[in-house]
Order: sequence, then C-alpha cells, then structure tokens
Amino acid sequence: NIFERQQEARTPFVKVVEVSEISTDPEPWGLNFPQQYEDYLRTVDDEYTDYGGNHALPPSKLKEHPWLKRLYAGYAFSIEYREARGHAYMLSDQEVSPRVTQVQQAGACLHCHAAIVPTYRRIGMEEAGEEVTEAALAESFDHDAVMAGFRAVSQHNYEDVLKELEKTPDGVVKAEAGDPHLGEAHPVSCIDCHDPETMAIRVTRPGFILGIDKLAKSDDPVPHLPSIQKWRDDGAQGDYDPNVHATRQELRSFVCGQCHVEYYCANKMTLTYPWGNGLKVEDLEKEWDETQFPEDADGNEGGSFYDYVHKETGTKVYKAQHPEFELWSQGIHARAGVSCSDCHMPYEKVGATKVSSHWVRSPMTNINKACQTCHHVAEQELKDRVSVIQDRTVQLIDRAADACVEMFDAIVAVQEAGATDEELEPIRDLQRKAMWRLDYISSENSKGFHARQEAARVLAESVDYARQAIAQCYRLEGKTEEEGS
Amino acid sequence: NIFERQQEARTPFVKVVEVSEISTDPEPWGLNFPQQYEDYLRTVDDEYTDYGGNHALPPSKLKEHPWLKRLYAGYAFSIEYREARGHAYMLSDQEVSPRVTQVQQAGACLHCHAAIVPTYRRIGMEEAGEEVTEAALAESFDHDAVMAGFRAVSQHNYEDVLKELEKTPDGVVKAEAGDPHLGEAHPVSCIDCHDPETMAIRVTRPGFILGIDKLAKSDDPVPHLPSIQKWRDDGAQGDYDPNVHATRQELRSFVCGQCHVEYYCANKMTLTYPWGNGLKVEDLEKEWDETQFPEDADGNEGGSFYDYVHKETGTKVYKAQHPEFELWSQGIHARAGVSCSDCHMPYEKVGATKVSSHWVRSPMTNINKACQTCHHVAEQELKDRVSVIQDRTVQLIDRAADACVEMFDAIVAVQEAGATDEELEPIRDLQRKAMWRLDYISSENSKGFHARQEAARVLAESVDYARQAIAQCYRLEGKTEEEGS
Amino acid sequence: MSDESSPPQEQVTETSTAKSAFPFRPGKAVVLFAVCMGMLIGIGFFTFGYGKGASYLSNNPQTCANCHVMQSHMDSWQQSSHHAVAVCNDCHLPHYFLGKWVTKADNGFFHSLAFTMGNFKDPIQIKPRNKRVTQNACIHCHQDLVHPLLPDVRGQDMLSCVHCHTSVGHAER
Ligand code: HEC
Ligand code: HEC
Ligand code: HEC
Ligand code: HEC
Ligand code: HEC
Ligand code: HEC
Ligand code: HEC
Ligand code: HEC
Ligand code: HEC
Ligand code: HEC
Ligand code: HEC
Ligand code: HEC
Ligand code: HEC
Ligand code: HEC
Ligand SMILES: [Ca+2]
Ligand SMILES: [Ca+2]
Repeated sequence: NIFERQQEARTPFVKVVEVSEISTDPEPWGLNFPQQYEDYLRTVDDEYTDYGGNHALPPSKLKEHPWLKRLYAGYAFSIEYREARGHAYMLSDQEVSPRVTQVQQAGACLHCHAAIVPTYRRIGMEEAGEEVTEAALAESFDHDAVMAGFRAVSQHNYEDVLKELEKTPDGVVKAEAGDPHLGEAHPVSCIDCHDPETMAIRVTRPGFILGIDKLAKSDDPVPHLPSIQKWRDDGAQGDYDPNVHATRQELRSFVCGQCHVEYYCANKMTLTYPWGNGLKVEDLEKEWDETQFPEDADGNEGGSFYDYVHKETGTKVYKAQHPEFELWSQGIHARAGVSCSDCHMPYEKVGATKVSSHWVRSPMTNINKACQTCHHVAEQELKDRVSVIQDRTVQLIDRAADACVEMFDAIVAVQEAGATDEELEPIRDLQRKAMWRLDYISSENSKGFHARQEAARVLAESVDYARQAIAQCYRLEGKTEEEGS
Repeated sequence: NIFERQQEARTPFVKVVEVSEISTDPEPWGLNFPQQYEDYLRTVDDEYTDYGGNHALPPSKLKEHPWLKRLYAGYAFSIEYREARGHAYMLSDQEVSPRVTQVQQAGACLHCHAAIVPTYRRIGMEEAGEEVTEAALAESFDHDAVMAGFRAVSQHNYEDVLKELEKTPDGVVKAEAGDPHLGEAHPVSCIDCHDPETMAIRVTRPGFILGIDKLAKSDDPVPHLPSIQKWRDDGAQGDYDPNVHATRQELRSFVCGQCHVEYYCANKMTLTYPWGNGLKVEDLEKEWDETQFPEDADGNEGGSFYDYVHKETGTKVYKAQHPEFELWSQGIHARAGVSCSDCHMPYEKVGATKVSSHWVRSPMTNINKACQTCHHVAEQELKDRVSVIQDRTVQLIDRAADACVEMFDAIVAVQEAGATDEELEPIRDLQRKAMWRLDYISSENSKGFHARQEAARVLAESVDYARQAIAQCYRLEGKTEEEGS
Repeated sequence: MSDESSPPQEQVTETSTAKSAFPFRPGKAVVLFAVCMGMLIGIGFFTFGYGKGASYLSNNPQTCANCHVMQSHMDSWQQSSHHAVAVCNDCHLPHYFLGKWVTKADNGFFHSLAFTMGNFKDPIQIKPRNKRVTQNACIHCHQDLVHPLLPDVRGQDMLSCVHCHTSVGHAER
C-alpha cells in the first residue's frame, strides 16, 4: 500500500493525560485535543436556519405543523416533538421531554442519547460473572460484553438505565466509599466515535453494528458503501464488522449512522435498525411488515409488529424517526462518496494544521467550509440551491399532510357509519403506508436535501396511498348508505 | 470559465464556398465545415438507449405504454406517437405520420420540422409588396419579414405550407423557367442555428423569439438565464432579443429551446410558447388557463383555450409536448450553467482542433465526451446514476398513469349514472390538472434526468389530482345512488 | 516551485545511453517487450518512439503540451490555484528518486504509445496508479498541515485530497 510510507510521517500525538475505554467524560480528551474539545462544546450554541439549527428552546414541530398532532394521535410524539439541537443537549433534552416524563420509556432510548457503551460493557461483564473493576472496564472495548449488556438493558425502564449510567466510572468522578454514584451520565462523547488508544474513528453502537451486518447480508445494492460490496465479493465470511472492514471515508458516515437512523425502541423487543432488506423506505417497511414481536414472559404470542394504535382511526401504524443515514444513502452525495462528516464536520484550518470541526451542526451556518471547497459557487447561490430543494420538499410534505388529514376524516366517518373491520382492512393498509411515508420524510431532518428526488418519490407515494384510502372510504360510504337506505 | 477558454482556441475559418440566408441545403456549408457536416449526417444512425435514442423505425410509445391511448383518446396522438429519432428524420417522420396524413394539421407544424425561415421571409416580403428575388431573399435575415411570414402561414394547412417550402430557393436547386419548384424542403439545417456570414450561433424561430421575450417581461426568477436578469436590471427597454442580449452559453441552449418546448400548434391561433408567467409547469398551465382563442372570421368568440376534448370523459384538456427546455430550466445543470449543447453536442477533438459534435443525440451513447469532461467518474457509474434517476421517474409515471386510468373509469361511471355538468365541473378541473402533469413529464424526453426532483414533484401532483377526482366521483356516486334509491 | 525535485540535466545523457542499449525495432514483439521493460528501464523507449519524448525530462510545463491532447490540462493548470507554486512534474511524478524515474518511463512510454495509436479516452481518465502519485505529491508539500488526515494506525487508508480539492491542479475540474 502506497500510503504506508506516509503513515510513518504521522507523528504520534502527545497525550497530556491518558484516556481509556471508560473515559466518557470528554474533559480529559480535551486536554489532549483542545481544539476538537472547544468545538465540541460549541454544540450548545447553534443558530437557527430556515429548516434546522438551534434555539434556546428549540421550536415545537407540533405547533408549527398542527397536522403532526393528528398524525401522532395516541403516541408519545403527539405530546411533544421539537426541532433537534446540538449534541451537547441530547441527554438533557431527553430527560426533560414530556415524552419521557409523561410516558414510560425504555432504556434503549439512551443508546443514542448518552455515552452508554461502558455501562453496557459493565453490565455484560457482570452478567458473565466477571469481576468488574475500573481497570478491567477500562482495558478494552470487549465487544461480547457490550452486546450482552445492550441486550440486557434495552427493554428495562428508562429511569433504571439512566441510574445504571451513574454506576459506571466515567474517568473523572472519583468514587467515594459507599456512594453508588461512580460517574456522571454524558451525552455523545469522544469515546463514542474514537478509539482512545489511537484516536482512529470507530463505531461503538450495538444497534448499528447489528444493523449494518444485516444490511451486508442482504442483497441490497450499496454502491455508496464499497467495503460492503467487497466483503460480499470476498465470500461474505462471518460477520461484516465496520470497525474491521469499512474504509475511513465510510466510517466518517457510519459514526453518524449510529444514531441518525430509523429504529424501533420500546419495551416489546430490543432496539432494532430495520436494514435486513436494504435501506430504501420500502425495504424498511418490509422488515416491519415481516416482524413478529417475541413471545412475552408468559409465553403469549407477541403478534405483528406495530409502533402505536392511531387514536382517531384505531389503525396500528409505524413511526418513522430521523432516517438521515437511510435517506442520505439514496442521494447523489452518498453516491459520490461524500460523507456526513464532509458537510457536518468540515475541515477547518487552525494555526498550522487542519482539524475536523467538532461543532457538529447545520452546514448552512458554515457554507464556506462545508460546501465551497467542493462547489466553487457563491455562498448565496448555494443557499438558493438548497432552498429550491427544501421548498419543493416542504410543498410536497404539505400536500401529503393534507391528504393524510382528509384520510383520517374519511376513515372516522365510515367507522361512524358502521363499516366493518373486514371492510376497513385494505383501507388501514393504505393508511399505514401513507402515514409511514409522510412521517419518513417529514421526520428526516434535511427537508429532502440528503436525497431530493427520492424524498419527492416517497411523498408522491404517500399522497397516492392516502387518496386511495379516501376514495375507498367514499365508496364504502356509498355502499353503506345504500344498504342503510 | 471553461467555455471562454474553449473560445480562445477557435481560429477563423476559410470559406470554400459562399453560403447565405437562403442556404437551407446543408451541403455547401459542408464544404466549408466537413467535420460538422459529417457529424450532422450521422443523425440518421443513432443507437437506441434504455429510454431514448434511435431505431430503424422508432418504437411506438402507444404500444409500449397502452395507457397513453386512453390519455390521448380523441386526439391525433392516440393514432400514432413514436419515440423521437435523429434530426435528419424530422421532416420525413412528420410527413408520413398518421397524425399528419389522417388529420388536418396546421402549417405551424413545419416551424420545428423544416428549415423554414427563408420561406417565412419570402412570404413576409411578398405580403409587404416587396419584389422577391433570390438575391433579395439571401441578403439579410430581415426579422420583420420573417415574423410577418410566420404569422401569415401558421394557421394555413400543413400541405399548403409544405408546398411553399419548395417555392423558396435553397441555395442548391437551380431554378428552371416555369417550374415553381425552386428548392427542396430540408429538416433543421445549419442556417437554423448559424449566421451564414460569421457562423456565430443564433436563434431564428419566431415562436422562440416571441416566447423568450414574454418570459423576460414576466417576473419569473430565471437564475439560469443571467442575460434576462441583466436586461431586466437595465430597465427592460424594448424587447428582449436573444440574438442581441443572450450570452453565448445561453445561446447554446436557446438554439435547442427553439423546438424542444411545449407549444400550441393548431389552426385556432398562431403557434404559441406559453412562457408569459414563467417556465414551471404551473406557470405554463396558468397561461393556457388564461388564454382565450381569438374570434373566428365570422366574429364569433373563440372561447376558452383547450387542445382537445378527451373522448372518454368529454373533458376539455391540454396536451403537453416535449418540454425539454422548460424542465431543464428547473434542474441543477441549468442552474450550474450547463447547456443542452454541453451534453448533446459535446466538444470532440478532431486532429488538433476541437469541434462541437453535430451528431446531436442521446448523451448516453457518448458518455465519455458528454459527461466525463465534468464528472471524473467511471462510465458505468455515470450510466448507473442516470438509471437511478430515470427508473424512479418511470416508476412515478406508471403510478400516475394508473391513477389517471382509474380516474377515467370513475368519471365515465358517474356520467353514466347521470351526474350533471355542474357536479362534474370541479372533477373535470382536477382531471385536466392531473392529465397535464402526467403528460408533461411523460412527453418530456429525458425521463426526468433534466430535473429529477421537479419531475417527481410534478408527478406527485398528478397523482394527487387524479385520486382527488376519483374520490369525488365515488362521493358523487354515493349521492346519486342515494338520490336514486 | 520545488527545485530540489526537478530532474538534474545529466539525466538526459543517461537517457541516450539507455537508448543505444535497447535499440527499438517496430513490430508486435517489440511493443510487447517494451511494455514489460518500460516499467523498469524503459526510459529510452519513449524518446525513441516519439520525437518529443524528451519533454518528460524537462520541468517546463510547456513541453508537456507538446502533445495537443495535453493542452486543456495545461490551460486548466494555468488557471488553477497552483500554477505559481507547482508545475506538472511536481504533482505527476513521485517525489522520491526511484519512483520518479519509473513513473517517467512508464507514463512516457504509455503516453507515446497511446498518442500514436490514438486509442485513449478523451477526455483522458487518470489511472489509479497515477492518482496515488498526485495524492503523494499533495502530502509531500502539505505534510504538516494535513497531519491529522494521515492514517491513524498502520494500514489504515486515508481520504483522497482531490475528493474535496477538485480544482487545485486543474481549474474547473
Ligand atoms: C452534501 C452535504 C451533506 C451530507 C453529505 C450530509 N448532510 Fe446532513 N444536511 C445537509 C444540509 C444542507 C442540511 C440542511 C440544513 C438546514 O436546513 O439548515 C442537512 C441537515 C441535516 C440534519 C438536520 C440539521 C438541523 O440543523 O436540524 C441532520 C441531523 C443531518 N443533516 C445529519 C446528516 C447525516 C447523519 C448524514 C450522513 C448520513 C448527513 N447529514 C449527510 C448537508 C449534508
Ligand atoms: C437510534 C437512535 C435513537 C434512539 C434509539 C432514540 N433517539 Fe432520540 N434522537 C435521536 C436523534 C438522531 C435525534 C435528533 C434528530 C431529530 O430530532 O429528529 C433525536 C432527538 C430526540 C429528542 C429531541 C427532539 C424531539 O424529538 O423532540 C428527544 C426529546 C428524543 N430524541 C427522545 C428520545 C426518546 C424518548 C427515545 C426512546 C423512545 C429516543 N429518543 C430514542 C436518536 C435516537
Ligand atoms: C450517540 C448518538 C449520536 C451520534 C453518534 C451522532 N448524533 Fe447527531 N444528534 C443526536 C441527537 C440525540 C441529537 C438531538 C439533540 C437534541 O435535540 O437535544 C443530534 C443532533 C444533531 C444535529 C442537529 C444539530 C443542531 O444544531 O440542530 C446534527 C446536524 C447532527 N446531530 C449531525 C450528526 C453528525 C453529522 C454525526 C456524525 C459525525 C452525528 N450527528 C452523530 C445523536 C447522535
Ligand atoms: C459524533 C462523532 C464524533 C465525536 C463525538 C467526536 N469526534 Fe473526533 N472525529 C470525528 C470524525 C468523523 C473525525 C474525522 C476522522 C477522519 O477523517 O478520519 C474526527 C477526528 C478527530 C481527530 C483527528 C483530527 C481531526 O480533527 O480531524 C481528533 C484529534 C478528534 N477527532 C478528537 C475528538 C475529541 C477530543 C472529541 C471529544 C471532545 C471528539 N473527537 C468527539 C467524529 C467524532
Ligand atoms: C466533498 C465534496 C462535496 C461537498 C463537501 C458538498 N458537495 Fe454537493 N456535490 C458534490 C458532488 C460530487 C455532487 C454530484 C454531482 C457531481 O458529480 O458533480 C454534488 C451535488 C450537489 C448538488 C446537486 C445534486 C442534488 O441532488 O441537488 C447540490 C445542490 C449540492 N451538491 C449542494 C451542496 C451543498 C449545499 C453542500 C454543503 C452543505 C455540498 N453540496 C457539499 C460534492 C460535494
Ligand atoms: C447535463 C446533461 C444534459 C443537459 C444539459 C441536457 N440534456 Fe438532454 N438528455 C440528457 C440525458 C442524460 C438524457 C437521457 C438520454 C437517454 O435516456 O438515452 C437526455 C435526453 C434528451 C432528449 C431525448 C433523447 C432521446 O434520445 O430520445 C432530448 C430531446 C433532450 N435531452 C434535449 C435536451 C435539450 C433541448 C436540452 C436543453 C434545454 C437538454 N437536453 C439539456 C442530458 C442532458
Ligand atoms: C415547437 C416545436 C414543434 C412543433 C410546433 C411541432 N413539433 Fe413535432 N416535434 C418537435 C420535437 C422537438 C420533436 C422531438 C421530441 C419528441 O418526439 O417528443 C418532435 C417530434 C415529432 C414527431 C416524431 C415523434 C412522434 O411524436 O411521433 C412527429 C411525427 C411530429 N413531431 C409531428 C408534428 C406535427 C404533426 C406537428 C404539428 C401539429 C408538430 N410536430 C409540431 C417539435 C415540434
Ligand atoms: C428546428 C427544430 C429543432 C431544433 C432547432 C432542434 N431540434 Fe432536436 N429534434 C427536433 C425534432 C423534430 C426531433 C425529432 C425527429 C424525429 O423523430 O423524426 C428532434 C430530435 C432530437 C433528439 C433525439 C435524437 C435521437 O437520436 O433520438 C435529440 C437528442 C435532440 N433533438 C436534441 C436537440 C438539441 C440538443 C438541439 C440543440 C443543439 C436540438 N435538438 C435542436 C427538432 C429540433
Ligand atoms: C441545432 C442547432 C445547430 C445546427 C442545425 C447546426 N449547428 Fe453548428 N453549432 C451549433 C452549436 C450549439 C455550436 C457551438 C457554438 C458555440 O459554442 O459557440 C455549433 C458550432 C459550429 C461551428 C463552430 C466550431 C464548432 O464545431 O464548435 C461550426 C463550424 C458549425 N457549427 C458548422 C455547422 C454546419 C456546417 C452545420 C450544418 C451541417 C451546422 N453547424 C448545423 C448548433 C448547430
Ligand atoms: C459542463 C459540465 C457538466 C456536464 C457536461 C455534465 N454535468 Fe452533470 N453536473 C454538473 C454540475 C455543475 C452539477 C451540479 C453539482 C455541482 O455543483 O457539482 C452536476 C450534477 C450532476 C448530477 C447530480 C444532480 C442530479 O440532479 O442528478 C448527476 C447525476 C449528473 N450531473 C450527471 C451527468 C451526466 C450523466 C452527464 C452527461 C450526460 C452530465 N452530468 C454532464 C456539470 C456537468
Ligand atoms: C498541483 C498539482 C497539479 C499540477 C501542478 C498539475 N496537475 Fe495534472 N492533475 C492533478 C490532479 C490532482 C489530477 C487528478 C487526480 C485524480 O483525479 O485523482 C490531475 C490529472 C491530470 C491528468 C489526467 C486527466 C484527468 O482529468 O483525470 C492529466 C492529463 C494531467 N493532470 C496533466 C497535467 C499537466 C500537463 C500539467 C502541467 C501543465 C499538470 N497536470 C499539472 C494535479 C496537478
Ligand atoms: C507524446 C504525447 C504526450 C506528451 C509529451 C505528454 N503526454 Fe500526458 N498523455 C498523453 C496521452 C495520449 C495520454 C492518455 C493516455 C491514456 O489514457 O491511456 C496522456 C495521459 C496523461 C495523464 C493521465 C495518465 C494516466 O494514464 O493515468 C497524465 C497525468 C499526464 N498525461 C501528464 C503528462 C505530463 C505531466 C506530461 C509532461 C511531463 C505529459 N503528460 C506529456 C500524451 C502525452
Ligand atoms: C510543489 C509543492 C506543492 C504540491 C505538489 C501541492 N501543493 Fe498545494 N500548495 C502549495 C503551496 C506553496 C501553496 C500556497 C500555500 C500557502 O500560501 O501557504 C499551496 C496551497 C494549497 C491550497 C490552498 C489554496 C487553494 O488552492 O485552495 C490547497 C487547498 C492545496 N494547496 C491543496 C493541494 C492538493 C490537494 C495538492 C495535490 C493535488 C497539492 N496542494 C499539491 C504547494 C504544493
Ligand atoms: C473532506 C474534505 C477534505 C479533504 C479530503 C481534504 N481537505 Fe483540505 N481542506 C478542506 C476544507 C473544508 C478546507 C478549508 C479550511 C478552512 O478554510 O479553514 C481545506 C483546506 C486545505 C488547505 C488550505 C489551508 C489554507 O491555507 O487555507 C490545504 C493546503 C489543504 N486543505 C490540503 C489538503 C490535502 C493535501 C489533502 C489530502 C491529504 C486534503 N486537503 C484533504 C477539506 C478537505
Ligand atoms: Ca421507527
Ligand atoms: Ca401543448
């Protein structure tokens, strides 16, 4: 390999302090890498852009788009649903969210909102009967223990798992005799994306590791992820392990794909990323369609997968959450090898060196570095191009939302008129598809930018299904009235 | 700028023979520019690509997409509608088309299928009472005479205008005393895009010249046409004349925009390009909505604009034809200043010089020159990218077509059930919108490539309107049945 | 401009020696032979095979444009941000001795062959091996700045500089 020669050129960084596999507190890392740490801390103060960015109190999506309340009727998201903001907030925003305080949530929620991996490891080690000392916990990543811990706590109660976090040393808090509090809970931190020994980027999230392996084992063509194709070509031996097989450029997206993805996260089964059939909206849908919840403790059948019963209509539906990684996968940037980090963590020159901006944020607040290195056009022109894309998407979201809302009215009306479950079944199927697709694009956070044509296609399908459901209702109404008359 | 550099490379040419404003026969031009002429002649032998290109006998779109027959029911396009092929065929394909042989067509058809400008000029001069000699005709472009001739013959019968072509000298045929045949009719030729004196590119088509002027006078933002913005900023004096105001790069698209556009072309009014409100699908629709046909010879009101009465449903609808220029205008390539000619007439090296490939054809048969100048990725990868775009579009076209066909059935059913015209009016409005949008993208020839997200948006709207119409029909049915029962 | 990397003049002499050592006779066998040998010691072949092959030995960009197929690259280089700081050879030749001469031989031979046969892609498509050469050239000059981009651990790959800096060597690329 030609790059081997340069590798010698990289002088090992000078560690001011040691960090290890338990160092969830970013502070000591910050002593080694003050620039990255400083940037990271800035994730508390983003501006607000047209369709993204931050606020002191991020705006409520439910207020801005009242139809969302009807879409989520019967689900926690109808209580509160806000714009995302900087990484520094992820844990506190979750803790105070009425979705968590008013509804019993699962421990898996913390998978993406906290530096939880050492806690998984600790619990995994404990389950295996190993003695867990701070030193043992710090020694290595210990994949098996992490996976075991992940499986063990995902379905526990949120509050219990949050407490577990504080029972894991974080590398800074000094344990006091008799105090069960061994560390603080931290939002996403250096250790989630970096190997503490070498600083190489890596993925740590069990949900992602299992999901990407399922994807590799599927036959979905993934031209934007060449290492998966290579792994398949090499005979698909064992598991696809992103930390072994992925290119560095792929890892620059995978670290984000650990969390910015569609998931199932509640107490009926372990946290799941639905990538077994591929990364397109219908591949994910197919996986949910095929999923059966596992038997409960008493041996009762779990039944078909669903996220919630839509309150107005009584239909069992799916909830889509922030599928940024999946939508990006369908776009031209992914195809051209452009990673999340290229845009959201662009290089910046600091003194005599280049560093990745750890102020992860909307690229629209940083167009110069995020876009203009590749696109040599004026900043305003880039803004305008993004607006064209996002405005078209928003226009279609509104169109699909109108159709969905009319659909709810139509279904409610036929139900009141006495339609039978049998008659309603095909209509409910259409409803589920329509809602899934609308939610998919509206809860994706780039307003279509990550894959403009795909976003429009998905919304076109949503409109189609919603209006088909309406037509079927009217037809049923006609019949019912006829029969009734 | 890349184009300026190419311009510098251009050396003045040596004329072997003189050509003038009557030289519609390309042969003498070919003596001066053998390479371009040779390329031009090759427009007879294109290959066929997945969604474009040429055939010995181009495939029938009606056979490939049976729903088109229902879409066009009652209109000439339902008799025959084929894939486009090379420029060399345009005149003969039109002459033999059953759309022309079985239906009385207007002379305006020749506006885009023949080198007709000298004929317009001759007729214009004759109308103005000037004596028309070959020399007078050859002297200059004579804008006013061309416009007058265009207006005079557009609504005449196709066959009559075709004969007029042969009464105009073509620079090669030697007139014989008493023979009214002074020249041949030629398909698009050098003179249509070039000034015979300087070889500069130019536009000659009255339809385009009037259309682009309307556009300039509208308030449609046209970031991809900077000279229009400049003309507006300079106070919008007089008319916007593309041959005066346009940049060379714009002209490299305008020459194609002379023909590859949506139009009205029949005998109720002069050939019209509907750009008075802008270039988006709804801007064009708005112009048709607002258009009243002129009074007829007897002073009877012309009534509201429409193209044909849809036979199955009795609804007056619009026909969209090949809006390549309009769709390209909504895309990222236009926005980035990439012209039609960049892709369809790419530069090629011939010996030590660079010439524009006058073998105008699908860029997918010439990816190396057409795309790889700008996109440094493998040929197969470019093909795949185009396929992804086109497949998504085709999937949505099929979806919209399904909806439209169901809509026809639903409307027919309520009509049979006795729905009144009043009841049907809002449904017909939805029908017109749905058909217009589907036709717009399906008759555009890039299968969405020219503006991928816009194409998907337009189809999403088509589905929406068609399914709304269906729902309204069902509702009406319910009512009618209720009343009837 | 990196003077230390420009080929010293005496190399030209070395070339003529090589030329007489491996006389070039047209014919299929020789072409095949040349393809193999060209990789290692073929410095002589291109000078012989194509009159202006000696341009490879000069650092003057104009000599690359002796071939008109190189003209647009010359033009785009002139408009690039680097025309004042790097010439063709700074980017397209390895910055260590052996690699430099192997590359000269290799490219020199293939350029001549391709140019003569005319069977190359137009626009020209750079090959993976030569991509590595340019990548190394970037690093050679910008080592300190891009230090954090270098592999963290042995064997790790790294991003291509032109993934982001597309128009450094050639404007509007
Ligand atoms: C080519 C550039 C680019 C790439 C690659 C990219 N994004 Fe984005 N992303 C954007 C833009 C532009 C926006 C819209 C920002 C706005 O509206 O303010 C955005 C929006 C977002 C948002 C919402 C931001 C906010 O402020 O609310 C998230 C989260 C996001 N992207 C995550 C990702 C992830 C994860 C990936 C990779 C899987 C990714 N992005 C890849 C450019 C990119
Ligand atoms: C697979 C990773 C993942 C899981 C599991 C997850 N989240 Fe999130 N969460 C995210 C990401 C990424 C964002 C930011 C993007 C967005 O807001 O859409 C986010 C944003 C949020 C926000 C702020 C914005 C909002 O939605 O109001 C809250 C609150 C939140 N999550 C709560 C929860 C709760 C409660 C759970 C468990 C039911 C949970 N999260 C599970 C990844 C996850
Ligand atoms: C451990 C989970 C996790 C990882 C890893 C992660 N994110 Fe996030 N991200 C979140 C959560 C949760 C939020 C929402 C925080 C909130 O609203 O409180 C978020 C918010 C964001 C936002 C919105 C910021 C704003 O200012 O509006 C962007 C942009 C973003 N993430 C991009 C990325 C990118 C790019 C990566 C990879 C380099 C990444 N994220 C990695 C969980 C994660
Ligand atoms: C959400 C993921 C994420 C988190 C959290 C994160 N980093 Fe990074 N970091 C990255 C990515 C992506 C790169 C670029 C890696 C590459 O290109 O190989 C990077 C690169 C680096 C580098 C190499 C130099 C550079 O800037 O490119 C250092 C040092 C670094 N990070 C330190 C830190 C420190 C310190 C923290 C905690 C304060 C941290 N990182 C948190 C994703 C992350
Ligand atoms: C690392 C390089 C890179 C970065 C960074 C990048 N782009 Fe791109 N962008 C590309 C490539 C490559 C394409 C695909 C077209 C091509 O092959 O030239 C593209 C395509 C686009 C397109 C047209 C395609 C579409 O679907 O809309 C837009 C608009 C665009 N980029 C905007 C942006 C914006 C805005 C940003 C910053 C937030 C950005 N890009 C960041 C490389 C990049
Ligand atoms: C960036 C490149 C690009 C630009 C710019 C472009 N086109 Fe195209 N065009 C294509 C591609 C790719 C196709 C699809 C060809 C295929 O499917 O074989 C296409 C298809 C077409 C077709 C159908 C070809 C066939 O074989 O049936 C026509 C006609 C056409 N374009 C005209 C135009 C016009 C007129 C313009 C300018 C207003 C234009 N194009 C601008 C790339 C381009
Ligand atoms: C505004 C310019 C314009 C006018 C006016 C015009 N055409 Fe065309 N015609 C085109 C273009 C461009 C194509 C190639 C693109 C396509 O086939 O969609 C074409 C293709 C055709 C074809 C071959 C493909 C097919 O549709 O079967 C026929 C036949 C044809 N035209 C007949 C006519 C007739 C008859 C009229 C008059 C009613 C007419 N044209 C008026 C521009 C025009
Ligand atoms: C005078 C009218 C006119 C002009 C000007 C014109 N076209 Fe056409 N073009 C046509 C017609 C008519 C056809 C269809 C011919 C047929 O099917 O017989 C056509 C066919 C085509 C095709 C399909 C060719 C194939 O092999 O399938 C392409 C591509 C095309 N034109 C592109 C262009 C481009 C690019 C320009 C400008 C450089 C241009 N045209 C200028 C009228 C025109
Ligand atoms: C459909 C439009 C069209 C037709 C018809 C046409 N040309 Fe061109 N021609 C162009 C365009 C566009 C260019 C590029 C002009 C520029 O970039 O300035 C061009 C350029 C040229 C040039 C300049 C050198 C070059 O190749 O770029 C010559 C010479 C030329 N054409 C000769 C001819 C001849 C001879 C014919 C008839 C056989 C002809 N053209 C027919 C559109 C056309
Ligand atoms: C004269 C330059 C040029 C030519 C020729 C060209 N492109 Fe592009 N292409 C661009 C630019 C500029 C963008 C916009 C993204 C950007 O700013 O980098 C783009 C974007 C794209 C995209 C992503 C945007 C989208 O909407 O899909 C695709 C795919 C693409 N081009 C394919 C092609 C193909 C295929 C051809 C040949 C038929 C072609 N291009 C010819 C310059 C060009
Ligand atoms: C500052 C560095 C630099 C300089 C100076 C430079 N080039 Fe390049 N050249 C590059 C890079 C980088 C590439 C593309 C590599 C890639 O795609 O990975 C390239 C590509 C090429 C190609 C292949 C064509 C292509 O587009 O893939 C040719 C031929 C070429 N250069 C010739 C020249 C000539 C001749 C000169 C001097 C006039 C020159 N270069 C000067 C960096 C340079
Ligand atoms: C003998 C004529 C000629 C000369 C002199 C010449 N080139 Fe080339 N060059 C070519 C041809 C022909 C190709 C295309 C080869 C191919 O694609 O197989 C080429 C290709 C290249 C490439 C892409 C090579 C690849 O295969 O990856 C580079 C880089 C390049 N030239 C640089 C240079 C530089 C630097 C010089 C001057 C030192 C130079 N050339 C002088 C004819 C020449
Ligand atoms: C011969 C030495 C040399 C080589 C080889 C070289 N550079 Fe440079 N580069 C320079 C110098 C000198 C500057 C001016 C920097 C300064 O002002 O500090 C520069 C400036 C830059 C800049 C900032 C200006 C700009 O163009 O945006 C970038 C980015 C850059 N180089 C990237 C590259 C890349 C990528 C390559 C390889 C394709 C490369 N360089 C090859 C010497 C070199
Ligand atoms: C993922 C995108 C990306 C990659 C890969 C990349 N760079 Fe950069 N580079 C940037 C950005 C963004 C900047 C601008 C930073 C700023 O303005 O602070 C930059 C700036 C530079 C500068 C100019 C700093 C200055 O003086 O302003 C040089 C030199 C440079 N890069 C060289 C390289 C080299 C050499 C490589 C390959 C080893 C490389 N870059 C790889 C994105 C990238
Ligand atoms: Ca979900
Ligand atoms: Ca029309």
